[in-house]
Amino acid sequence: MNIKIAVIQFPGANCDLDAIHVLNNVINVKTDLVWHNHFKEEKYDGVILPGGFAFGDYLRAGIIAAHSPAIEEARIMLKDGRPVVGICNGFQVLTEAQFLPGALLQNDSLKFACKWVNLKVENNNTACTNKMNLGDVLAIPIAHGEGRYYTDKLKELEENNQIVFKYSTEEGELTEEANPNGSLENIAGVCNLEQNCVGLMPHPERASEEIISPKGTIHGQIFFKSMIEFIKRRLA
Amino acid sequence: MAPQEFEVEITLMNKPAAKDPVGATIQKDLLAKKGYDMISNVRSGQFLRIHLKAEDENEAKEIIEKMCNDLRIFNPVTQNLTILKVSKL
Amino acid sequence: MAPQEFEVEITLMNKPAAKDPVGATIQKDLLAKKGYDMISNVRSGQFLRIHLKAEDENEAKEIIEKMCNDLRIFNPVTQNLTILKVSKL
Amino acid sequence: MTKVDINGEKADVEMTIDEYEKVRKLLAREPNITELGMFDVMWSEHCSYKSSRPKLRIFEDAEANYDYVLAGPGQDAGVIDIGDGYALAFRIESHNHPSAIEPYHGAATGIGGIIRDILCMGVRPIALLDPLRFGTLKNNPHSQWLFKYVVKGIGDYGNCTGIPTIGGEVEFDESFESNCLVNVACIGLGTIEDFKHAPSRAYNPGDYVILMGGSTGRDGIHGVTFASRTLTEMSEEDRPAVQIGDPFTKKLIIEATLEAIKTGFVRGLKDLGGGGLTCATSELTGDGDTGGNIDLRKVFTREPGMNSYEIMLSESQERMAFIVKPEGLETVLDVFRKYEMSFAVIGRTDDSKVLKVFDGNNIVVNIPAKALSESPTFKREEKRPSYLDQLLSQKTPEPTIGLDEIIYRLIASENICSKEWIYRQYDHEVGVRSVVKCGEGDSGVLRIIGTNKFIAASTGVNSKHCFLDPFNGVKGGLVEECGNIIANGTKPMAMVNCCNFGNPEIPESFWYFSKSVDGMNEFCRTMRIPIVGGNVSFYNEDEVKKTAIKATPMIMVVGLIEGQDNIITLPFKEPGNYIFLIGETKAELGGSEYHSVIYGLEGGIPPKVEEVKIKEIWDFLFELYSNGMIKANHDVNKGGFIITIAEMCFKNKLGAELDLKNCFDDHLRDDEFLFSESYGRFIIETKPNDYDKVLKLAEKHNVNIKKIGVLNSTPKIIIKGLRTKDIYLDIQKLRENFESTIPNLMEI
Ligand SMILES: Nc1ncnc2c1ncn2[C@@H]1O[C@H](COP(=O)(O)OP(=O)(O)O)[C@@H](O)[C@H]1O
Ligand SMILES: [Mg+2]
Repeated sequence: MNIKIAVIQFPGANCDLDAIHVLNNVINVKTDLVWHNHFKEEKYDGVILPGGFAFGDYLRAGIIAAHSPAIEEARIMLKDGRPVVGICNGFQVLTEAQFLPGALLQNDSLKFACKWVNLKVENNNTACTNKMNLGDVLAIPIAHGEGRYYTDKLKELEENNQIVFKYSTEEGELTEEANPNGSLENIAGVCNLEQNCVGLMPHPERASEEIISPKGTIHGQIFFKSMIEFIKRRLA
Repeated sequence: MAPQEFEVEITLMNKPAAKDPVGATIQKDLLAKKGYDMISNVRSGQFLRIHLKAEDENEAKEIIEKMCNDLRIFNPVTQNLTILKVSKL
Repeated sequence: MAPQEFEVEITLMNKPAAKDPVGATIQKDLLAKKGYDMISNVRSGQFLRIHLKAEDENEAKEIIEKMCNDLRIFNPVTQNLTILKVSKL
Repeated sequence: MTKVDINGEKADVEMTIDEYEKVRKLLAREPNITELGMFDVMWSEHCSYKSSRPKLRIFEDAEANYDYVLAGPGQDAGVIDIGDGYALAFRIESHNHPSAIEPYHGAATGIGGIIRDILCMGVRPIALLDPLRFGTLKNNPHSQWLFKYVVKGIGDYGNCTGIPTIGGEVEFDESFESNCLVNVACIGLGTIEDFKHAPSRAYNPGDYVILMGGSTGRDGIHGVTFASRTLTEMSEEDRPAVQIGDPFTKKLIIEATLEAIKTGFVRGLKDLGGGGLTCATSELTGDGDTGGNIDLRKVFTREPGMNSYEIMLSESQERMAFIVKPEGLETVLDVFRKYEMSFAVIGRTDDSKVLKVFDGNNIVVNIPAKALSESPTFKREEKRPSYLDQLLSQKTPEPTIGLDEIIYRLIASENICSKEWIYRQYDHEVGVRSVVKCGEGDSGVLRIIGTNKFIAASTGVNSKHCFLDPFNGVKGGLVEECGNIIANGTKPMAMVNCCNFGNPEIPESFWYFSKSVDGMNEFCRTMRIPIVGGNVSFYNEDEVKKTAIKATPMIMVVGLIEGQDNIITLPFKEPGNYIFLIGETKAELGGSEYHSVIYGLEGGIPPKVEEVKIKEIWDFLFELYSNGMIKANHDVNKGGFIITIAEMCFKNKLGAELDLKNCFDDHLRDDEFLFSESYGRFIIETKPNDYDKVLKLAEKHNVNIKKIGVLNSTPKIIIKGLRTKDIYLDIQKLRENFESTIPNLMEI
């Protein structure tokens, strides 16, 4: 199977090359870096909106990028069930584009936070978690200033199983101390109803190689491998 | 009539449920500083001052309203948008 | 006279001669691209709405100005503080 | 300030009458206002190094003396060849004065500036470092304000541009209260080809000159003359000299520039920093031995009605000048169009050796291209401050509180405590290169993806030591920064420095500069470390107290290592392993944290540096490394070696039992031994069965080494064998003290 993935390069994206590196060299799946105005969906089996500061995050993180032509292309992919994945800034873009519910607000601390956190898997059916187990705890770093998840439809999300990751302790407890930004219910990542669109604030691409992982874990790989698995199942 | 230049001022503020950490922090700082107990509440928001050409004030206001809704200048999940003022320059 | 309750609205904006990358980007990369080319300029700033007790409007203003300086909420080197409105509640 | 009269027009310039006469001689006529402004800026201290240049000449020519140095001092950044076809560029700069009055934007644009310096070497910026100085934080809202917003400014700019801040340093000391120091360093990585494609010279006549990036505004006119004066001399009008940073535009400039270089059509590149278009055009043509025609009407301005003087002197941020081959013009412009960057073709180079600037049809500047770089120099007087003798003779009082209490206080002091509050705000992982991250080791270690190579960088210097003895103090800074990267297993490759001093016109201030340069020079020559760049920031004075800042010759050292297995880390690894103290401890408590925290003393005898001894220790360590005998390593500095040991215990929750009997000289007091800041020492962890081999190798290298203890898994540090009673330290309490200081002061 010739799977091909696109990483969108918005002006101001800065984890684009990191995602490309991990997908091409670690996961070994053919991945292109595509400038946002040049993106054409028909060539790709999945798309990743990477981290960074698209358009400087001016006005509001993700809002200007949500108006990029790349989003209209991604919408076609969303509709026909291909995976559309947003990491950090990409997650912010996906909420602003209303692919995903909720919003990401300034961290409670008012400060940018760069650190390794633990994520508890709350839904292992999505395009990016199908190779995980419910309740698994993943070590993955965050790096954001506007990552406080908020929604006025919490109940709906819970009922529809749209919460994918929650910040937890190493043991999987959902404590306040484990919540790095004040997110509602410790929510770190969500999906759409169809579960082919996933967004999360932490950076799996920074947790996919032993050499840059403080404890030698590579939990980020499972995220991308799940995505490949999802594509394979869809194409099969 | 030739279009004229207008100035519009808008604010974007978080809905109460979405919290306002900036306002809350200022208030906390005030508590720590002595002599500001007359201040009972601080709310923060974003402010935009926009210059545009329009036929008249009404049109100016309509353009801005349409733009704010169309482009989601405010996020309806978390924010309220207020047009403070439309004035001719 | 007993102190009364006032609402003061202020903005903090970069001085006119200084750049405002936020406003410029909103205009260039959002509004202009989406057809809102009647909009010629966008300047962004911070907005604060403060409730406080004071003897009169003047005092209310003075307290707010002092507070913004004291708490270093703004820096006169690069920003202007404007009191948009003082109103009795 | 000098008043000059040009054809009846009066103007105020910074230059002296003698300099003005020199301008007239160079031009063989009166300069016009624009030309005069250009000379004024280019001959300012900041641009011309007129006070420091004569002294800096003593540095050896790194390009000539080290085969791996590709660019040395004088270039926008130092560049070294790290093998496998890769080049590493790095530089450090100050942004002190702007940050002291507008910490957020001052620091942010400092980062913006240093990124540009690296970018214009043709390579991708991959790391930032930020050595900082503030007044003490406790009970000091002003220092807290500066600290908070400097860190935020650096974070916001670095994070947005996607360049990880991999390390830094900070000291808090009263002398920096009104004049804080914000030094910023950047490291860039590219191929040697990339580097060769981007010389800062326009050496070919007929090429296009393109201005790309942000628009030109009235902001920042005279930013450099501003940096060449002390703070209170500034009038209110000078203040908008602080610029607003735009990291988003900078990020696009980085990508557009790197992509433009890849087209092969770029023949020269220069960033617009201090001196703006004046500096860029004159240096490009002057250094390239060409000339050029520039049309100011083409420059895109932010404000209407800007005159030629303003356009030539504006220091608006986020701009780059490109020299492009004629046949590649459209290809390069297409790159800029893709990124939607504004650009203007503002002129062409020629072989006239004259820089001609037009405002439409009017010629407004007509000067020999090299003239602007022919600034006069000053021979400044130097004089050793008379207060030093008294300071150096200060004695260490007898401790009146327990040694345990002293250690608990030291580890909580602002200068020793954890700096996590800072680096959590910096994205230190973007780029997926960070192998040893902030707080995990003595230096930041990055992998070079696609090779088996790693680089390390560390920055800092001890300002208290330099205040007492700049010559040894700066050497100590080099020992420490080299020590930091060596502790991680890497070999020092090159250094850059940023000299922060007071007013050079004051002989005592200039003495500090002069002695620091001497110390740096002597150490680097002896140890064979090339000095590949530097920056000088004078006029750092507290005008109210009429005192200069403590001398701060900031150092950054870059190191290289092959093979992941050769990287050494800081935390102790395993109970049962031995702890060794390497290097000799002397009664060198002058300028120590012990003196300042416990007794409020600034004086005493500061540590000295003996290069021979240092060299022996480094050679010894590398031999231990190559035998795989070191499990953990951390260099000893502020607060002495117990602090070092405590820091090594934290991560893996280990404890240590120390027996110091026979470990120190008879004439040393307990507190002198425990809290001395003698340079060049390390704490290492080894396996018990390597004991004999370690001692044998130490003997071979003539290195002073003592086994001082054993690791265990109880959360205590027990210190026996002192002359006074044993010390029991609770690691949990040490850790709380270490970690809570800055958050407690900053998060009310
Ligand atoms: N201003 C700063 N910016 C970023 N990181 C910093 C800063 N100051 C200190 N650090 C980081 O904190 C850690 C400890 O720093 P420091 O106490 O100076 O170490 P050492 O004593 O080993 O030289 C290092 O990882 C260093 O890079
Ligand atoms: Mg160290």
